[in-house]
Amino acid sequence: MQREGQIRIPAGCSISGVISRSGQGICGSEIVRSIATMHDRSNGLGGGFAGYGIYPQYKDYYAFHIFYDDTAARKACEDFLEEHFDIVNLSKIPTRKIPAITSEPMIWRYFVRPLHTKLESSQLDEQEFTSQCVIRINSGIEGAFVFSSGKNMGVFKAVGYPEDVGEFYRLEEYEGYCWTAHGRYPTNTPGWWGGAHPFALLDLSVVHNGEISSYDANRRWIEMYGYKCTLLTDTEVITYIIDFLVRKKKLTLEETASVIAAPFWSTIDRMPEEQKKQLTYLRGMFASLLITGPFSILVGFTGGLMALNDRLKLRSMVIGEKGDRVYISSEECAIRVLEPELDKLWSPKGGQPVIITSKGGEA
Amino acid sequence: MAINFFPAEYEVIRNADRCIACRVCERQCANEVHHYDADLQKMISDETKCVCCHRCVSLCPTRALKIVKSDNTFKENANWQAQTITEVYRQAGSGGVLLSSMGTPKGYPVYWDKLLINASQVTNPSIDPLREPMETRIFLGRKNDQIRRDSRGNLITDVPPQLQLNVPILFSAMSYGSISYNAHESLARAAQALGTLYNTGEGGLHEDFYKYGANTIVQVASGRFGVHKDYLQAGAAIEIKMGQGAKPGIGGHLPGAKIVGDVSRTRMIPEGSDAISPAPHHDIYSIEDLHQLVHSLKEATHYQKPVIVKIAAVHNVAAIASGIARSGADIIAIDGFRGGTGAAPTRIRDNVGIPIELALAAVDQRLREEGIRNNVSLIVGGSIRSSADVVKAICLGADAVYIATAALLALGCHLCRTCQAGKCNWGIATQRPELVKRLNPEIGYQRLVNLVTAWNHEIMEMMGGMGINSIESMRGNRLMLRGIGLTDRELAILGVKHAGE
Amino acid sequence: MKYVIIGNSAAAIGAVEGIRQIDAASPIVLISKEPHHTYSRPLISYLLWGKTDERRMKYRPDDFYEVNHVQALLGRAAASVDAKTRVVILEDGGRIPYDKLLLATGSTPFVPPMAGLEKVKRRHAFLTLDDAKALERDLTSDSRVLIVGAGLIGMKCAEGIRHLCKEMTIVDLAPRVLPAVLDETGSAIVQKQMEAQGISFRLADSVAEFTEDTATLKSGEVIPFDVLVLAVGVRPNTALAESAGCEVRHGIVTDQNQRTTVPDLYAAGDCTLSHDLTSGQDKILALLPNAYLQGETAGISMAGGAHPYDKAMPVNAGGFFGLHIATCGDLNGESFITQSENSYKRLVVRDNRLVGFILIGDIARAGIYTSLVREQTPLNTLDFDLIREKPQLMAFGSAARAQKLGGAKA
Amino acid sequence: MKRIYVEEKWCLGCHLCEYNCAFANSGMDDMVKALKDKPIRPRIQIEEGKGVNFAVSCRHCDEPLCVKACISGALSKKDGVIVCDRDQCVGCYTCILVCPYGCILPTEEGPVQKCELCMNSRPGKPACVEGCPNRAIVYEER
Repeated sequence: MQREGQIRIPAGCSISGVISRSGQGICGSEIVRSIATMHDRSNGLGGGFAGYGIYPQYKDYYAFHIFYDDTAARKACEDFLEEHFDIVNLSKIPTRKIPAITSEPMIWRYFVRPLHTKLESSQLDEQEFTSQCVIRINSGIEGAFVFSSGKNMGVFKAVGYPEDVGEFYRLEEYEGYCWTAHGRYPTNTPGWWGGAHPFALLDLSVVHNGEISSYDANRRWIEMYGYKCTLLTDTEVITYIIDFLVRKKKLTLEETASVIAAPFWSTIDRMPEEQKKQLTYLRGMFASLLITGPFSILVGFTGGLMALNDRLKLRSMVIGEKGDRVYISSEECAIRVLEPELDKLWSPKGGQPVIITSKGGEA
Repeated sequence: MAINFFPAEYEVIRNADRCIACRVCERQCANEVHHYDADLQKMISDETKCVCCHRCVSLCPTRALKIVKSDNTFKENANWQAQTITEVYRQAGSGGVLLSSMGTPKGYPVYWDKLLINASQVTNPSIDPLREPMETRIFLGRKNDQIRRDSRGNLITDVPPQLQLNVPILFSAMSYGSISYNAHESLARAAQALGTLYNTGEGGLHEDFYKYGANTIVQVASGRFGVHKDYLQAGAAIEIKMGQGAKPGIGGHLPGAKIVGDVSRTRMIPEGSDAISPAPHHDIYSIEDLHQLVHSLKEATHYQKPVIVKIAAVHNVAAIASGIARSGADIIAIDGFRGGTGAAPTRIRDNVGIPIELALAAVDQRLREEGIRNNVSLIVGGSIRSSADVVKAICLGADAVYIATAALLALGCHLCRTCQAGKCNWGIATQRPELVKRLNPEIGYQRLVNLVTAWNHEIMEMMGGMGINSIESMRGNRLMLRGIGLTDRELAILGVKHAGE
Repeated sequence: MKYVIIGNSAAAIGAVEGIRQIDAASPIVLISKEPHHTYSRPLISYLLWGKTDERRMKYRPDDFYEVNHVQALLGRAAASVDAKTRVVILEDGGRIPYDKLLLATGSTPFVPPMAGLEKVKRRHAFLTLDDAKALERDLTSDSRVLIVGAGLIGMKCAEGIRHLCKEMTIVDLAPRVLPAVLDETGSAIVQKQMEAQGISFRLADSVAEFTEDTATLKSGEVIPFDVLVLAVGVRPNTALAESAGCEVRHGIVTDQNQRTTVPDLYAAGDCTLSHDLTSGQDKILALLPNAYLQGETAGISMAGGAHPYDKAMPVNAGGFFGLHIATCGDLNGESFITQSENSYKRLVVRDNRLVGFILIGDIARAGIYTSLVREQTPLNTLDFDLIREKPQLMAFGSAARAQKLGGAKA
Repeated sequence: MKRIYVEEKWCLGCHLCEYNCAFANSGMDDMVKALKDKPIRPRIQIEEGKGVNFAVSCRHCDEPLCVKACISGALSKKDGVIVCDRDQCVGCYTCILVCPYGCILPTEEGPVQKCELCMNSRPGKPACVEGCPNRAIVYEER
């Protein structure tokens, strides 16, 4: 059976997220409870979480979470890391043995900072240098896979139901101002851990429910800019597109949303001249980054969360608000389980980005 | 009289029971196949003159006529077929180069027919174009992805010149002269009505058609016929014709018989003189020369108009395209070797060049590998026969397609392949006034609009099936294609998986 | 407003239809001394010939008066008109007041004094339906018919009754038949055609004296006959006009709107004097198309509109035993003649205008010639060689055709 | 009112209108049956010249001289269409003598015939217009 990267695997999913505007800590167990209520939307072949603000003590270092198939892979990878980074801490990620989660790879965590010499000779900024290193490991070192590489954030994922994955990674021991979660329903996969979601690059993480039709158009375009879509998953390409537009092209999240879930021409044509110009420009210049087909995504980044549906809203997504907290999920039940009494419950329109920022991101 | 080596290719079958001797066939046949014999009091025909254009069949009010291929046969074998044999006879008689019209009739593989399109099932929904918006608007031209902002942080939205089209289909170059005034008017009006463009070809632009400028591509070919400043400024875009799929490596040849009146004035050459455009542009012997011509044309038009460079699909087309993409051109048009022509040497038409599908796949992939795919838009032509061909071309990576033969068919062309004779019974490839008037642009333009509108509906249906509701999400989306009966090599070049994978 | 019309033929009907174009409601009274529903007088010869019958020869449908709100007083003759009090006095003493009055009184046969004429019992005019019926009653298969007059009336009469009698002779003072409408060549062709039907002519001759059944000609020849038809000519009926004080010069004098010299009194048809635009002369044009057009103009101006009729000209079409003739206008000018067996064409040109023509045999599309005459089209504005060859719109410029056929505005 | 107009620019002189007219007025259901081996008597006629052809048929004039000149009352205007009651017509041909377009045609049997816009056979769809291959004859308001 071919794994992610060797073949493209359609999947249905559940997603959930919670964020504190003021940056108060939220215990990992909460997001686990939320995603667990949507058990039926997964099939035990993948679950995962992204937590923001979970490594305050190392917030200036890139936290690499890496799967190794074997020690040889680990050796090769650590050599590479030694060569390019100053590693201030490395350890196994603490896990809990449970029957539901088996055949786990070696799961290591490194807090690193690019070596000055390397950084300068590369003539790249720190983030670009780091992301290129991650891509080189993932595409170059057999058996090693960096699945989390951001600062003061971390991705935890595995093959299994999300609630089991949460228990496995002992998420109740983490606290963050923002969490996203993913339960996966792939149609066929041997169950490779790297294939689970969230997918992350640097501090950008994406959980996604859907199956996009524009995949290959998006992939072949984004690969012109140094990205390698090794997993052939929607989430991977969506992450790269957002990274490209936000980090490299410096577009705002709203502008980014108007590229990947662009308004229809019929809508744009009715807009005021200035707005019309801008949106026409963005659609025209980044035409191949328009994402069509169903998707609902939660984009985690330092200091916030963006929720976005495809422009026809072919996937469900609801938002609940209660005081300081905002909950976003595929289903209302996953919100009610955490907060039965909501101030506000609503569904964003297709293509309408919902961006919540948190003081938790401030240094 | 001399020995006749050329038995009639067709037979005119007239149903005596239905023929009312109205003589419409006689009046409508410029080849003088039919005539009424007063003594016999019936219509008779000289089938040696018949080119099977069906004008008579189409206009016969009692459906009394049909044209059939003569079953008169040579002693053929697999190696020496009738066509081959008669060509030898013809050259033995004439001592000349064989001329032909329209696209090659040879049985080369048509890759469009070996590609299958995907549709959504279960895991994501197909989209119903009757109920949901389905977008086919495209922009052709260089895309600058350098985001710039003004002091207030707003995006600076000035872009290199773009062509906005409502449909991914353009009418490709057919010169006034090779086709008639009325054919040109039909194309121009159709382009305007459809929100797309037509192309003057190398014959210049008749003054009556300047008013369609916003929907016109003005071509600059090696002969420079009809090229002047106003001409360059009249169009929405300028196309430098380096080559043509049907006759790569040689220039055009319009017989003097067609250079009459307005045609000669529009081309700016004397009446009756053959219009022979040289094989190369004599100011372009290398890629850097092209770069210079591109920029002189841009200078002449104040950088307001995109420049298209049209090349024939030849063996190293990918490398050539890459060079063009770096030459400042905004759009590359690639013409496959099954493309049509008003007249080409038969051997060249039938043996030179490569299929557009492979050329397109190679070029698109190459430009992406070099990271310069968004320097240019790609228009492909050379036998796009249906909306399915359009969809497949776009999935392979084209931005839009050029159609010409299909457009001519819409105007009534029956592919009789005798354009070079100038006696087109349908008023298309002729300059004889009594024949030209047979094409009423009022009818012609409507039929073109119908054709493209129908294709666009079908394109939207297929897009919807794939779960795509905007055409840019289909461009280069090769996962939406699967090959059938193709070798691994062909699949690799096309960049698609085989059906079942 | 009350309209009164005296007469019930083409001019009168034209007037009714003219009035109704403008005034749909006001009452119209129509007075006719003939008791019949309006019928076409020129058809009486066709009636006897059997080409039509009394039902079909009605000039307008049975409900014509009703539909047009016309009170038709049929079989009642007007005796005089009192223009001061605006009243028509009928022979039966009836008085019909009017606001506007039209005299469409037509004409009556003119019979020159001829010795012994009173001795002839079976003697007929040939103008009205009653004339025709009376004539038919007198005819038997062995009748010998003598027709005095080889003009249109006499000739059409001859055609109409030839099959009803045994012998037929036509006498005319003029040296040829149809002298008023044809030239020598034309007359000869028509005469030949008539003679082929067993009709014999005595031309340039006239009756010196009648007995009951013989006519002695000036030439001395004695022609026995059983039935006599007098078709010498007609005279306009102007008595009423005179009684009303209208100026009458041979015919009633009118302007282009058919107004007589007396206020609110109009005249149209055979009783009036027309201005022939082809000859420039004022003359009686006792022709149905002319009568209708005058009547229509009269009606329109009676109802307060204006539709001047300034295109009066002689126009004759008809056939003699299948030989068709069409003539128009005036024959003074340069002639262009094409002649063949049983077909004759003469175009007459004057001052760069076609002023008249004669067509015998092939009369196809003759109206194109007529319109050149009527519109006085300068011939140098079209291709005269083409138009000479045959009537065709090809002779006009394509701009002119765009107006004629393409609906383009002039 | 809708009338037949002629665009001589587009007339090919193919004469199809004449045949379609003759067929439409033949009362028969098959063109072959109607027209084979017979001289046709269309109510529309093609005039042919050097590089110019056009079809001519009744203009249905606002001031129809033919109707006004008709001595028998056979010609009349009904809803803008000039029609001929061939039963009433005696074939005097006065109408032929006055029609400025030469659009009233004699017949062997006597009574004249003319274009009546196919009002009996196919109202609103004159056969000449429907059958014209080049839209040289149109039926419209102008």
